[in-house]
Amino acid sequence: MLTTVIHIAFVLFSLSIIMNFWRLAKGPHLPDRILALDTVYINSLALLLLLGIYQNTQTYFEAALLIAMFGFVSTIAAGKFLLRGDLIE
Amino acid sequence: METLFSVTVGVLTACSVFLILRGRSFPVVVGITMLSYAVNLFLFSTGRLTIDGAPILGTNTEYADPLPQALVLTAIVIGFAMTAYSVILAVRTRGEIGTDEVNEQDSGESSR
Amino acid sequence: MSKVFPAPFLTLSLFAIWLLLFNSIAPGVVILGLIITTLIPLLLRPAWPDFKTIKKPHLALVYLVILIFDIIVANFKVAALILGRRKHLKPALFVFPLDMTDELPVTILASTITLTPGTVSCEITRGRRGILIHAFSDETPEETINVIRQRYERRLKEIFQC
Amino acid sequence: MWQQHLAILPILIPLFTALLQLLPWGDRPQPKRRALGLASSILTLVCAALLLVHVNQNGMLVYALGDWSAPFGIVLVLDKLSTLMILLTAVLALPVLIYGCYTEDNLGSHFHALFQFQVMGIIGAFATGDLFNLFVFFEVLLISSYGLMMHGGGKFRVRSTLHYVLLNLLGSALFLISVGTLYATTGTLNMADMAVKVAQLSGDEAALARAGGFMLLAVFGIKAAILPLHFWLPQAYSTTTGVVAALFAIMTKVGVYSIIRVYTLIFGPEANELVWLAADWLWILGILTLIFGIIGMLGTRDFRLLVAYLVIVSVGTLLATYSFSSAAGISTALFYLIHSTVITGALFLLADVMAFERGKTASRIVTGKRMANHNTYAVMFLIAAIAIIGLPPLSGFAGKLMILQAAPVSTSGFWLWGTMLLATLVMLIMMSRTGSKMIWHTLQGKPNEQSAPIGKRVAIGMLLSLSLILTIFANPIRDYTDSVADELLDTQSYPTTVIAPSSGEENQYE
Amino acid sequence: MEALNQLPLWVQWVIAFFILIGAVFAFIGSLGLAILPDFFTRLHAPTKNTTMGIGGTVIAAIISTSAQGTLTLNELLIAIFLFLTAPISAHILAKAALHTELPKFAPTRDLRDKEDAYQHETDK
Amino acid sequence: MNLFYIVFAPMIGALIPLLLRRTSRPVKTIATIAIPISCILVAWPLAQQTLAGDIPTAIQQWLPNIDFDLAFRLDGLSLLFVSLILGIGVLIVLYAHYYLSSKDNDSRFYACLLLFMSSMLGIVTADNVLLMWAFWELTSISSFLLIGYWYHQSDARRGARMALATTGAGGLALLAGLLIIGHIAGSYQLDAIFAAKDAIQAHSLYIPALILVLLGAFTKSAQFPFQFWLPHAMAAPTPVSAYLHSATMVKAGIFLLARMHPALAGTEFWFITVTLIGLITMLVGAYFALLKHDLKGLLAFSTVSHLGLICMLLGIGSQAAVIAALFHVINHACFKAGLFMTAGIIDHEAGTRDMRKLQGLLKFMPITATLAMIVTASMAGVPPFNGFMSKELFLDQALNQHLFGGLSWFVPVLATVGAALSVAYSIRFIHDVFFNGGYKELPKQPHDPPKMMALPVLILSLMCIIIGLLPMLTVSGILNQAVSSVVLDNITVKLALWHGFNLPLLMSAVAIVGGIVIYSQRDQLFTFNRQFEGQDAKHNFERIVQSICDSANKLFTYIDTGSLQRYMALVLISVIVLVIPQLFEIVTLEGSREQLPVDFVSIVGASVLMVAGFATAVLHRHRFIMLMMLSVVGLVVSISFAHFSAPDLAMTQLVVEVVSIILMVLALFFMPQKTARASTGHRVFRDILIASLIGGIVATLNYGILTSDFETISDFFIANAKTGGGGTNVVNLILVDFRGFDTLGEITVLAIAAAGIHKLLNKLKPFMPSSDIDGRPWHRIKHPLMLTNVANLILPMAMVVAVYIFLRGHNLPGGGFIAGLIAASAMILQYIANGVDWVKERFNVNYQSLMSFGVMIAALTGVGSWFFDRPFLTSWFTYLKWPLVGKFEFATALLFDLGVFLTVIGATMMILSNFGKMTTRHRPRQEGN
Ligand code: NA
Ligand code: NA
Repeated sequence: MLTTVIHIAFVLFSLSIIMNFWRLAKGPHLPDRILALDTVYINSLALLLLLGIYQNTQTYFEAALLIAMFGFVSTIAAGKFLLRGDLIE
Repeated sequence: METLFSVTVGVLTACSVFLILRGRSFPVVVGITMLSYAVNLFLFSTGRLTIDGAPILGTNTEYADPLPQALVLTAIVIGFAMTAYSVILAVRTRGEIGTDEVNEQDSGESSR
Repeated sequence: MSKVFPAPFLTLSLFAIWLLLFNSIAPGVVILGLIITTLIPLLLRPAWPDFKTIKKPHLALVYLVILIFDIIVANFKVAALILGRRKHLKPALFVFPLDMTDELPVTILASTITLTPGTVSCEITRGRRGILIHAFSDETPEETINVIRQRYERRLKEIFQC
Repeated sequence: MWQQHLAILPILIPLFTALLQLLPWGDRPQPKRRALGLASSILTLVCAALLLVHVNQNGMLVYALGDWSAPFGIVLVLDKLSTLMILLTAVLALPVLIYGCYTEDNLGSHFHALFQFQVMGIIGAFATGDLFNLFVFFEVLLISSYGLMMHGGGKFRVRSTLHYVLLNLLGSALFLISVGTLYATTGTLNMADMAVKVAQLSGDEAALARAGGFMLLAVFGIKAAILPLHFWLPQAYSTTTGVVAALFAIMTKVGVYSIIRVYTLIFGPEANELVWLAADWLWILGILTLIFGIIGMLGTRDFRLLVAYLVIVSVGTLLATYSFSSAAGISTALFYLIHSTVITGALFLLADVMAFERGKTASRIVTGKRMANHNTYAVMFLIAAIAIIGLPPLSGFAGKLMILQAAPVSTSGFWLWGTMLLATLVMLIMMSRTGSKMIWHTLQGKPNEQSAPIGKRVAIGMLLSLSLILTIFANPIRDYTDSVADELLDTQSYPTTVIAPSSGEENQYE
Repeated sequence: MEALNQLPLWVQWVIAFFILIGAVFAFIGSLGLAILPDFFTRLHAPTKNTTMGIGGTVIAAIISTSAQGTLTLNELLIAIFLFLTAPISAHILAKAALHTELPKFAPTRDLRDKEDAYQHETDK
Repeated sequence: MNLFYIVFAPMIGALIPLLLRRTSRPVKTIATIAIPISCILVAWPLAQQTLAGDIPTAIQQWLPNIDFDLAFRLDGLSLLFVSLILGIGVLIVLYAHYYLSSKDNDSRFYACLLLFMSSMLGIVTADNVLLMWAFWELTSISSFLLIGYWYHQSDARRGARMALATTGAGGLALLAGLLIIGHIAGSYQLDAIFAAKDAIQAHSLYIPALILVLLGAFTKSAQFPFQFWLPHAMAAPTPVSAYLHSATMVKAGIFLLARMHPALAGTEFWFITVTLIGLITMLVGAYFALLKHDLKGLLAFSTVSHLGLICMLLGIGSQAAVIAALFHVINHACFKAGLFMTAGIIDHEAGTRDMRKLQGLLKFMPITATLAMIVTASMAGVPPFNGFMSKELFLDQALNQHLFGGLSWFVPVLATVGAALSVAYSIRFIHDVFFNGGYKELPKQPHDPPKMMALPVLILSLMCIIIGLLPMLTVSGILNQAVSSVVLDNITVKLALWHGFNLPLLMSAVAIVGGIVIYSQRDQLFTFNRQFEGQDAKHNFERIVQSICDSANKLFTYIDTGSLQRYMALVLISVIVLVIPQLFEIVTLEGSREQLPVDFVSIVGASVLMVAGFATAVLHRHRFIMLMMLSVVGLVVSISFAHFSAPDLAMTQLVVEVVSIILMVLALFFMPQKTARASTGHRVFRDILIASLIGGIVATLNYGILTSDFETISDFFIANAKTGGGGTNVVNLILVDFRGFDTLGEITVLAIAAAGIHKLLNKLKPFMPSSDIDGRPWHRIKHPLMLTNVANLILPMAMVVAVYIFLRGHNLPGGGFIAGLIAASAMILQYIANGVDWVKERFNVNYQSLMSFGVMIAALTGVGSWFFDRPFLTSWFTYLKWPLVGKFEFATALLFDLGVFLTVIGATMMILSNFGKMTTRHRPRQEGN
């Protein structure tokens, strides 16, 4: 049962990523795309967590944590680019 | 899975190569970066694909080949250094020349 | 004491994070953690601004519980809006006039607004006099402002005593 | 016992020097950096010489880094070829650095550090016995060369650096694909071990490995500047500063060395289905490169560019000679390699210092003002020209005769003869034209007042005198390159030495 | 997977519940991002729902490991981090959207004063 | 050893005038002239041996590997030439002493002359053909320097270059020929080559070898059609011309023919080629000599003509012909040196060499005129001078050859014509200069030269007479030995002025009469020739070289357009050409390894990856969007690593990808954000083709690899990680222990990159847009409040995480590199949120030093193992048990990793802070808003 649920979750997250990606590709504006990219990061993170549950391992925890951290940094960088052009000033 | 993997690596390589053949420095740098991703996947896969076998002793019974992983790690870091350098070199070139065209100006190709 | 622990709350939370990371309370981890979490604030002291510190920690806990509850509610609300019919969508852009000016409370309030039902804080307007909010639901701005004022801003002012 | 560690000193000395040079060093750091760099270069030279002597007396030195012996760990394999190349690098680096210490290093930041890093990378590439580690050292030498090439800045330099960098980045990617393919078919990275494994390959696996091997050829081809992968070279060498170009004289040789190493050891005589994998291609490409270099020389109107094409000609000569796959071919190629490295280095410096003293006309092959030290340069130019053209009595002539004799009396041999002699003629014409226009034909009036520091002339003199030494000791050196070639072709005993170090050395660590 | 299947059934149910909560909310969030009409409305969806999706999954992960004997809370860090940062990302993007004057969904009521619309926070 | 002295004394002695350059000319001249005289003294006893039939030799090994030894011999032939070179050399130095003006750099002149002398001596005494060739090339170089002595004159420069190119080319041909001969004979020693005569002549490579050798000889002695360079060598000072044309340079070619005679001559090919070329040269030379108005030009072409004569004799090759040839070598040397000196005197004293301007000089220069008439008569072959005798012998040989069968008669006829022309130009030389009417205004008032300047000419004229009258006393001894060493037989030469009335005498008479006739009709000849004027070999040569260079240049501007696109394409095409044939040889690509099942997530991942990759490529003109697509690619690659059991890789990839993208976004600010559509359809099609082929190659390789099994050394790492390295994360252990050296290199690369970037950003004034891509001014807020606050909160958190990741790397995924980048990104966030100034105020860290210390720590950890008598980078670990803390592990690898950690922070921060600094000070002013 749990296996089935996890598989369903895998599919749901995958579909989410596809939808995010669609938004990323379509835009129509840069903030849309950045938002979509940020969401791709978060959904990927969820996929990794799920994989950890599925394989019953802690191996992916750090990777997931890093996605959270670096997804944030990259979103901020992109946002700052839209606002100011220069990231570091 | 192996088929899917190799096709993906191939497509990624092809896309990168297309970018590398562009005439402006920025896309070329991006192409090289993407090529390094593809190459890392390739190099990684020379240890063959293993699922649920992270080479951390005591967590599994079968382990993925750790050597290519270590090689890819080195390659990633070196690639990072190279990307950083080339990106900034592109900026510098633009700063000095005023354009980001990679071809020499007043050559026949620049118009193409 | 303040020289060794320039920011006790910070040290404490860092230590908690340390333990969470290692997922262990083995003596080695604890000792090393104490050392590290003492050292890091000392090292980063210049970068640590003079935040208004929490004056009423117990109220902060209450605030946290409310927040988590609201987040869950917000999720269902937004889910309903996404799945519901488009004509229910009546977004609005309006300013929530702020009653406090300290950085940290304002930041927390703005974050709370974003995490809670139907609102996203878009701008902190000039001089921190207000927060520009984009609201999603069909409630009137006045209602929303009222809720925010009563439910969050009041509590934050108490917590930070400002 | 301590001689063991001698193996790694030529890598570590420049490394530590470079790291120290990155430190701030107070208000006037440059004198300190210079002293440090020169001291280190001398030390490297001494170590390289001692290493060569040691290896010559006691045979190949295998240094297992981290005490993990081959094929599992990375080993440095100091055989005669490696030590020879290392010594050559050290010998070239010292005068070039001396040259650089005379104000050249003030043109931009980090000159000294990058210089030492570059030396480290080159020496490391010569020393390592591991294919992936070779990649790493390639990157070390490349990234430092990127930095060095930019030294002094300017429009043209920046663009040619951009080209050079991007091309080499592509090359690095291809290198990784090749290494991956070879690892995937042989399961190892140590070159000696790979040689053993490659010999056991057959059928489709062998074909995969061949594909990897050929891709590697393209990679090394870029470094060595073989046609059609040479395009970066003239542009790069002619736009960068003289000192960097002179140091780069050994850079193409790293490519040539790698080709010799990999295609003799791994894909050489013992490689079974992959025997002498690259020989045919190297033959054709070598000759074409030579011809291309000839045309390039004819077409150029700049002294620096002329020297750059001289480098290309030397690369073509080297590879075509190597492709005969004979002991004599390899030996003579090595002799020629030493000679051409030293002389092209000297020529780049000469072109630089002449350009400086000529002022506006710089290194263009046109009539210009008399230089402040006109006569000195005239003599230097004459000596360098005689040496590089291959006229008696300097080293080039010995090298050329050796190669011509080593070429088999067959169609391919005649092709080499023909192209080499044609190249010599063209060099003769172009060098005499250059000398005639730049040195003989000067404008009336006072000579230019800008005078290069004497240290620069001393540095060039040092390099040119090396040609004299090469001439006088041509025979012992040839004897040595003969023994290098013999050792290189003895691809059966190489792996046994590398993979199972002799018991004596092993005991030392037990 | 075997280890999880050996857990008591109710634990499995709890885990499954949280996984599903997470996955469904994440899905809805992404759906919202895909179908909502303008940037500002789209911003609400992932900001709230996807974050919640992670929350569910994190709880599931914590239960699944903890139920096997050792209390494992480290995944909590991920959730904390996301709750801390998500509003900031949203804020920055909203700022950008306002700044670039992205078109708004027609029924949006713009109740800003003129002053509010053009006068943002001052620099420190 | 004395032979070495003879050859090398002038070479080393060349330094003497240079060292004496501050002294007066007489000192220099004496010092210089002492050298050839000392050589003569040294040679004297050796000459006695040679004349007695011995061959003195000397040998010193130099390059035994290529059979190149310093081997010298002094056989008859050598002696003959050595005498000429040294003897005339002495006279030339003496002459030059007076000839050179005070402005000329006499030191350089003497040095070059001595060098040249040495090279010539080397050629003629070399006992090894390679050695001979070496000296041959040296004569080219030294004659180049001599001809170009007055390098401020364009003629001198061009003449020198042409001579060098022509003789140099011939020299190279000669080398090839000699190498072939040496290859056939198995040795480069003369005796061995002579001994192998039959083998050589029977070999299939004989004809090519012969042609190559002849090319060498003919270019050097200016034989047709290579005669063009010699007249232009006249730009040299006259002493040089005298030397080059009489005893040396051009005689080197003749010497070569004689030297190789024993091995190469005697075949029909030799005969026909050499004789014909000689004959043609003789006629052509004589004809042009007659036409020249320049004294030296006349003499130059007469040299060509006489060399043709000698060449022809050597072609005939009979014993008598060889005698005649060598005899004429001596005679020609005597009279030609004298003639050039005379011409030089006239030029020197009268200020011109143009025969149209000169006339009636007899009155002013009686001594010169007398001497000139003697040497000219010798040249014209008038009895009783020596020239007459050798010409007689020549005509006799021309009569007695029968090698052209029925057409053999044309040889003596043409020989007589040549002789007649020779008489004609000789008459012109005398008549036009010294007679031909009264004196005309000249640049200088002519008078006889100083006595000592005329002395050399006097000596030479006396030689012409003495040899003519007493040949058996003077030259027969040397000729005996010389001819013997050419025909390899002991012979005795019989020379006499009077041969009785015979056909050759008649021919001589005909020639003299014919000569007078031709001279009297010379105006018609000049008129006839005028139509060919304007053809200057020097200009032609120059033009040919120039046009070759120009076409090469054009070719290069066409091929090498400085187009990176083309370079890149070439690299890729090379890969395609090299690799694809190998792939075609694969029979079955799919190996025996069982494939893993495909799952939905993987398909989605792969699809997203491919589409994102594709989008990155397609959207390359929208740069920011391209970067976002690249982010997706990087993220999915990272997830794939995680999926295929490589958590370390997943983290590293992710972290690196984000930092790279941030760098690119930073860069984008200074770059055009959009690219105009630029590529033509044709170009795009080509690129797509290349891209697909490369992609195909990589995919094929990858598929072949993935589906086959292999044996790898990796099991060793898994087996030894715990016991040998003390950790459980095998990947990390490989990085810090098994292959720690790679990692050391890798962080070195990072440090170098940072230093290089610092260099790149130095003094850079980048382009900075004051508005975004749509022309909107930038937002006014630099540092949004919410962001700064949260960034400040995150920094310590991230540091804790970094320490955690660092510490556990040894046993679980993590390590110094990732930890370093986490710390660095937290700092980047500070930069983004708070700005450069803010950070700099609070963290005054010298990132460069930090980075340097990082690498040092790593490397020093490696050095540390030396103290335990282990190789570099040997790791060590132990388990410690401390109270309270309990048992824990300490490994030196951790120290190494600390180095990595610090390097990464230092390098990354150095890059970013330097980048950031660029705009901080001079941001363009904001408009509007
Ligand atoms: Na949110
Ligand atoms: Na900046």
